[in-house]
Amino acid sequence: MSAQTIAKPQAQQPGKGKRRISLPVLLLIIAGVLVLTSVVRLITGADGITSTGQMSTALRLAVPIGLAGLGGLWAERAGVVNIGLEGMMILGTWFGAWAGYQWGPWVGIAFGILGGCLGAVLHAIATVTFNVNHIVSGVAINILALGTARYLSKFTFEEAPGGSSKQSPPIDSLGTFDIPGLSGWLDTLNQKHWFLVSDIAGLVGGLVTDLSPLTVIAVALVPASWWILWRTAFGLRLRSCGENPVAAESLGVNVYKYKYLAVIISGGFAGLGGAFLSIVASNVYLDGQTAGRGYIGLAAMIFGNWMPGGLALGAGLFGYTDSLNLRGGTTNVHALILLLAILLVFGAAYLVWKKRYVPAVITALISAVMFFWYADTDEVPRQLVTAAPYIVTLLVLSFSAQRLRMPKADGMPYRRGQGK
Amino acid sequence: GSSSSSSSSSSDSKGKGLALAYDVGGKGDQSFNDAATAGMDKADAEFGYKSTAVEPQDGESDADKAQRLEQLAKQGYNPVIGVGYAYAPAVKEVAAKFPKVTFGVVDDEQIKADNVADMVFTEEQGSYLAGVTAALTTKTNVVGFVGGVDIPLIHKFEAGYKQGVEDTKKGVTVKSQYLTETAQEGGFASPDKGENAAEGMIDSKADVIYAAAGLSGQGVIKAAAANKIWAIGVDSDQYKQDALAKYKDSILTSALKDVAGAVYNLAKSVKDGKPETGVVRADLASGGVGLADSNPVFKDNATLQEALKKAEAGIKDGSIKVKTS
Amino acid sequence: MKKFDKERLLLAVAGPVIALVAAIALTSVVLLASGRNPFEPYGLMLEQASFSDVQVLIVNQASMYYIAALAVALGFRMNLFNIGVDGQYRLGAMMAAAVGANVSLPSFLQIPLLLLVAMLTGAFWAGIAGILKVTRGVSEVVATIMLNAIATSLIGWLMLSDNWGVQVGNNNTTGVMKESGWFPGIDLGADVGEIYGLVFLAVLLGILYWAVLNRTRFGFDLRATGESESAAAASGVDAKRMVLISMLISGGVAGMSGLPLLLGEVHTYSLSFPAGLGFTAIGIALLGRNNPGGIAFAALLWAFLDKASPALDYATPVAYEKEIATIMQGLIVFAVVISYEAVRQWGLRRQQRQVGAELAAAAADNNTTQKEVAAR
Amino acid sequence: MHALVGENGAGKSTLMKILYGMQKPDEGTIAVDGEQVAFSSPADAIARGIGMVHQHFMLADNLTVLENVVLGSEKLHGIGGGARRKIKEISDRYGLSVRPDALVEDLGVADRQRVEILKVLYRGARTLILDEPTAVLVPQEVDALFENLRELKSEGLAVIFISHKLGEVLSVADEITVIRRGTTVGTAVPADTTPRQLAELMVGSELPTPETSESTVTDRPVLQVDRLRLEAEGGRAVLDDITFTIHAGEVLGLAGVEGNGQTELIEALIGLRSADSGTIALAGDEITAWPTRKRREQGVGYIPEDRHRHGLLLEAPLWENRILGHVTEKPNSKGKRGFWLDPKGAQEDTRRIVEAYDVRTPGIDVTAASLSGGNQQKLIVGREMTHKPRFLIAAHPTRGVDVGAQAQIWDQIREARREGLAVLLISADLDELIGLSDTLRVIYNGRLVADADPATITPEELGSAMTGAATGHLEHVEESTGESTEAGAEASPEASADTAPEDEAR
Ligand SMILES: Nc1ncnc2c1ncn2[C@@H]1O[C@H](COP(=O)(O)OP(=O)(O)OP(=O)(O)O)[C@@H](O)[C@H]1O
Ligand SMILES: Nc1ncnc2c1ncn2[C@@H]1O[C@H](COP(=O)(O)OP(=O)(O)OP(=O)(O)O)[C@@H](O)[C@H]1O
Ligand SMILES: [Mg+2]
Ligand SMILES: [Mg+2]
Repeated sequence: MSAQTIAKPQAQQPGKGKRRISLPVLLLIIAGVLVLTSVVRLITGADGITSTGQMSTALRLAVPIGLAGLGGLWAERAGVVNIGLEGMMILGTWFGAWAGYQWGPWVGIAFGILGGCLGAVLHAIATVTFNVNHIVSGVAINILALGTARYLSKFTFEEAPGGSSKQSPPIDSLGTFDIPGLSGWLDTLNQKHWFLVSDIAGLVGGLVTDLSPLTVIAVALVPASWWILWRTAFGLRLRSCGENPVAAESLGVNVYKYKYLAVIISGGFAGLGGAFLSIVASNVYLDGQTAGRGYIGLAAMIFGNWMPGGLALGAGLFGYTDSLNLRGGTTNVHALILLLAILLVFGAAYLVWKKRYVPAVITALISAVMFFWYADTDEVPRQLVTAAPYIVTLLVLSFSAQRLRMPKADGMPYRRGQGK
Repeated sequence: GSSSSSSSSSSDSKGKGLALAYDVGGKGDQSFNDAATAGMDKADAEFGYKSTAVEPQDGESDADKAQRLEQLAKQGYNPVIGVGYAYAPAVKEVAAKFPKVTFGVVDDEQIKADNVADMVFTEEQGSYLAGVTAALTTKTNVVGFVGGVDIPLIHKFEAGYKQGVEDTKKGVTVKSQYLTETAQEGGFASPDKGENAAEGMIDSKADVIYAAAGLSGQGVIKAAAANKIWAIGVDSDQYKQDALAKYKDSILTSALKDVAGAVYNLAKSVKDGKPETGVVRADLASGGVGLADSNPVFKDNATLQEALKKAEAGIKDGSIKVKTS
Repeated sequence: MKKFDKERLLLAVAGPVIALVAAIALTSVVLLASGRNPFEPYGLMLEQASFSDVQVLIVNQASMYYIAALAVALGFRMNLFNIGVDGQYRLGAMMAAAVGANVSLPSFLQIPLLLLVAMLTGAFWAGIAGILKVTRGVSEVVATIMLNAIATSLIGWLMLSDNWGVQVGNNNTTGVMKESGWFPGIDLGADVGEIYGLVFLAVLLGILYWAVLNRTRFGFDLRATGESESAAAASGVDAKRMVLISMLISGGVAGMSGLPLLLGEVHTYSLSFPAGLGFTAIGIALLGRNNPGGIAFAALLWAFLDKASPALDYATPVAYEKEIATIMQGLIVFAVVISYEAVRQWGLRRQQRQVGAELAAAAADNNTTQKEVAAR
Repeated sequence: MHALVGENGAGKSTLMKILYGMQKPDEGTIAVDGEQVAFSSPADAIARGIGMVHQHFMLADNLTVLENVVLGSEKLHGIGGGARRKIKEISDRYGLSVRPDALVEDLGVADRQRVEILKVLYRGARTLILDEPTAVLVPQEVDALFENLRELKSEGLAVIFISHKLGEVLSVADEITVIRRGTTVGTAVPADTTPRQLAELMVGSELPTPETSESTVTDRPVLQVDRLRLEAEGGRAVLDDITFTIHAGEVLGLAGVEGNGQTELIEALIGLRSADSGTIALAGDEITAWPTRKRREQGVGYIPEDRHRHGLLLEAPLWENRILGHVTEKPNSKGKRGFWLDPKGAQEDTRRIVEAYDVRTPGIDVTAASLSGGNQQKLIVGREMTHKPRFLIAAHPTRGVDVGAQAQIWDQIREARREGLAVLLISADLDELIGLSDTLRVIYNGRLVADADPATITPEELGSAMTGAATGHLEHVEESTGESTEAGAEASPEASADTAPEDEAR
């Protein structure tokens, strides 16, 4: 069985122009969306959609997803599909909390990373050494990690003061900080609800308010990953193992070594994400704390086309919708329906310009339905808000999956000396 | 019965004590389920019982629950209490097989049997008082409600709270927020979700937030403390909880639900040979629900206490009917 | 020929046996490391399994595991990863419950109707992932993970009292199903319990699974696609159609996996309907090597670990942590995937060597005739 | 410059991989500069100044040229500006004209080849191994390559060079080693060796010539392809204006250097890719829109070029492999449209095939993977022939098959041809192609550029057309002494103006 099933790109070679949107265009699109959002906010009065608090919460919720996604990125760039991220995260939450409540949060973070690495070593042994199907091995790790964390909790947390079989004792906080002056000023600006200015202030303000040091580290890991993977010899070798391991081998690269390293680093990221959950997001380990974030991280990575920047965007999207959900989502999401409807109008116009009339009509129809829905209701069902991030991911993937490009040898078995 | 064919070979010992069977995720929630454990501990201490408490597996069905209760009953535990409405079908089935054992089920009143005590609470009444408190405390005229999971049981808390606010002060907005759709997603066990939700409310000017969210409520209280607003706790007196000692000055009061007392009372009634049966409703009148007054700020606020007394009296004499949804 | 068959059997058995032995050994190591008796828990659990009321629980649970695992295995056989069995199962059960509560036909129509509703619902939900895969190239792994989450919200919404929800006490349900839709079980006495009637559905589905895969053209195409997509395409298999159909069937089977419980015991879909079955099923399908007999064994083993382990919690005189069973389940799956792969590769090499040896022997025997052939 | 020649599968690549440290020898020694060495990985070989250009490109498509070049030798000049300068320098010095920042997937084969050579030079190799570097190049590119190689040689580098094109080998090599079945069977000096002698040394016996027996060509067209066009992603034509007819009893041989559209043509005929324009008709029925299965049911047989990818389920038993591709047909299945599988029938018939086609196997329950390549091929041929196809696509039907089996497969094809089978034969073995075909066509760059009469044409003449040097109808020109044509002799093509002549029905 080959595990090359994740988002198998159907269009192998999209024309060069299609593949990349140039930077100015991208900036223009972002600016456009921002302006539109601002307009929608003014129309609907749903100030929550760009408030500092919303953005700050979104960031906090995005961090564990982004870390899991980075974990996925490292493994898959070296050709190993890692669906065991969830399990490695679970190990991260447990180990992080276990060390954290005894020796302080920083030690906890180190142990969380270690815990994730432990799960990753298993995954590497199975997939790299034994060539077990990557998804199968990942599923096994998820089961095993769950059992391990529960079993260990019985021995450690149950007797500890303030803990139980499902919960660790509280861990000291890492503390949070604001950027002096800037955060307050941006928040004030955001409170004014001015057109565009307040929205940008909210967006930037959310990124500098109420930060945990671990959040800063996590955010920094995105460019760091990019730099290491794309700008260093180590990264080049690692990526070559995911693109064409036989070629790498023919140039003297020890493919096994790099795959092992990549998977272990991947586990470390997942473990860090887990530690973030148990140390920063809440200050205890809880049974079931990861709640599928490992899988979501994987989705964010695919969403981001196996690139750190795209992945961060995907994680941000999940974080944002999740935060909408927790912060009075029903009215905010209602406002976003209007935004979506307007965006679809633009989409339809673009399609008409491209002379693709049938899709244009369909898009316009959907847009009309959205407008009607917006006008006809005051809020959306709570359940829709909960489902929003998943629906958005599905939609985005179905529009872009064909442009996605996974590493060529991702998920494929490799054995030294067996290349043709 | 054919004892050889059954896992629960009946045991000799009479008066082993009581048995609690939790629902998934129950034990260790520092709130509702742990209150049941506290009741059990009290009974143990007082009657010299060796009670037991059992946890279930993930994804089990009613049959597993029934088997668990049966096993407990056969081992000689009496009463056997299913903690949570999910136990209702199982209790109904097993109670028929063991007429001499008293069964209890918490939060359900569907079972009509001679040896079953349906231990229910009028959470809406306590929540009504919490609403009165919130309405009289808010300065911004925005108050909040955070529910753990979007289920009927929690809707009762919300309904009572809202009504209490509305009846007390016109023009106060109640923001309400549920954390998850299902308990599996961790609505009762995610302090971080509670914290984020509370911060959202605080950003929209809420200055009193009532949390009926199990463990997640800790996050709400934490956020309240961080933003110097009031939180209202739930189930047990959260002002006195060790885990929350850091934030206790922000806990105005807690809407009590005396599960511990209910469990203890049932055990005592069995011990005394007059087992409770039928619906055992713990309400305001019986003291089974109410507000905690350990926070001096709350206790010493005369106007507030006055209003609460009035509301309490109204509920007791039936002039105030509190909605449940 | 006979010899080869025996060896195949040996190879087929070697994988699981090695895995089980390794998993048990590792579990004992874990027990030992945590200061527990490394063997007693097995005895306690086996003792549990000797009681017929526990056996009934095991069989009932296994029937659901079995159906769900078949759904997973069907996808696995053609390299299609239906991670969404869980959502398909929950939606299927909920829809069947809702229909069962609102439609009242005579039993012989009602029950097939409910089966059909559950099947179609599951197929529909899986079909979304299938369509996205064949038309838009979206990985079914990601799509089904997303659909699981969406199913949760959808069920939550459908079960609002404004929609189909009926509140019973503090529980939110779809209302009690009409009795004509209840499927009678086999009552083994008050002390023992009742085996779900739909256990036979599981058996039937297992037989069907075997027959379809091994005895029909469709099954051959499906297996061929799983073994080599390129060879299957060249042999005339329409890969896209195959993906869609398999996804639909897999979803249909998944949709029915909650019915033994629904029709046989609870008769309503409520908040306490068990979730997570689909994920367990993945482990079971792996353990059972995607093969109907193997899955049956795996489902029973898994159910045994599930149902026998709670007793560890209140065993006398020493209680054990029942979580050890989860560790064991994880270790088993892990050991199984590694040992299967190792045994498979070893078996392949071994067979190659044997073929070579036999041919060499044959060549030595009739050297002359072969020379003739070679020289034409 | 040392050349290595041998049959397909003789072990040339394997030997080179051992030299390059990718595989470990069981016995024997390797000495570099007189010093005995043992390589445990290519890194060791590279350190010893050995560089290898592999038969199949060893490039990562999604990386840039620069990244591909520096990979594994990042220490030399870093992975940034320094490396870019070095690459430019080498590129300019040897006229390789390589752009460091292009993505490899955007490059053509010749460019990729140059990247491969650049990779080796970048590492400062003193011994260069080139495994079939010319297989995919057009003549001008081959010339340019040899020019580069001569330059390298003059700078004191040693070159080991593998090729199947004996003319090429004789023209550039200083010494030739011939290997067969994994052992050295001889050495030769180009000056006093003819291609034919070399070939016989390779095969180890008289070359079995697939003589053409009397023509069985009828005037009943079986396969008609009309103006077939196939586009790659982005609109570039990989097949253009392909028009030909194959009659019952006719074998049409298609000659061409690998990568000129043969694979795509096969895929279009079997239905794996749909034509962008043009039509395909089978015995008068237009089948352009038919799915693969229907085509196969209606009598299209297929011997694939890559049997492991397209012809077999390697881990399934032989009898299941016998079903593959014919699952809806008897004896594999029964019922309406073959709904039910008939394992008994299939097993029985597999036994018959194993017997009749001399597939050397101890039974039909062993996996296909455990058979040798030649026996796998025999099974495939047996399977396809059993269903009495009307039209057979035979791509390299005897690749990797021993001499005896080769003759047997040829016989099978001839016999079926007598019974009215139409065959499209694609082969790299020009002798096979000429010997078996009734008509010859040459494919170059996705177009049919030339045709020839197999009765008179020589492999050398055909070869020149395959490189695009000659087009139109190829006439045989008698030159010197019949049998042994001079190495590298160009056929003088009487290029007719019309590039793709209508098929002349015989
Ligand atoms: N260690 C080994 N023992 C036996 N056989 C081997 C070994 N290694 C490789 N082979 C087989 O030997 C054959 C030689 O293949 P190789 O690629 O070296 O041939 P080649 O001469 O390069 O052929 P071509 O001209 O087709 O490239 C292959 O079938 C391969 O599978
Ligand atoms: N390690 C081994 N030891 C003994 N026999 C082996 C081994 N590996 C493969 N064989 C057997 O040796 C035989 C030769 O296989 P191989 O594919 O190398 O043949 P080949 O020489 O290439 O023949 P052909 O010319 O038909 O392709 C096969 O039947 C295979 O099962
Ligand atoms: Mg070769
Ligand atoms: Mg061979």
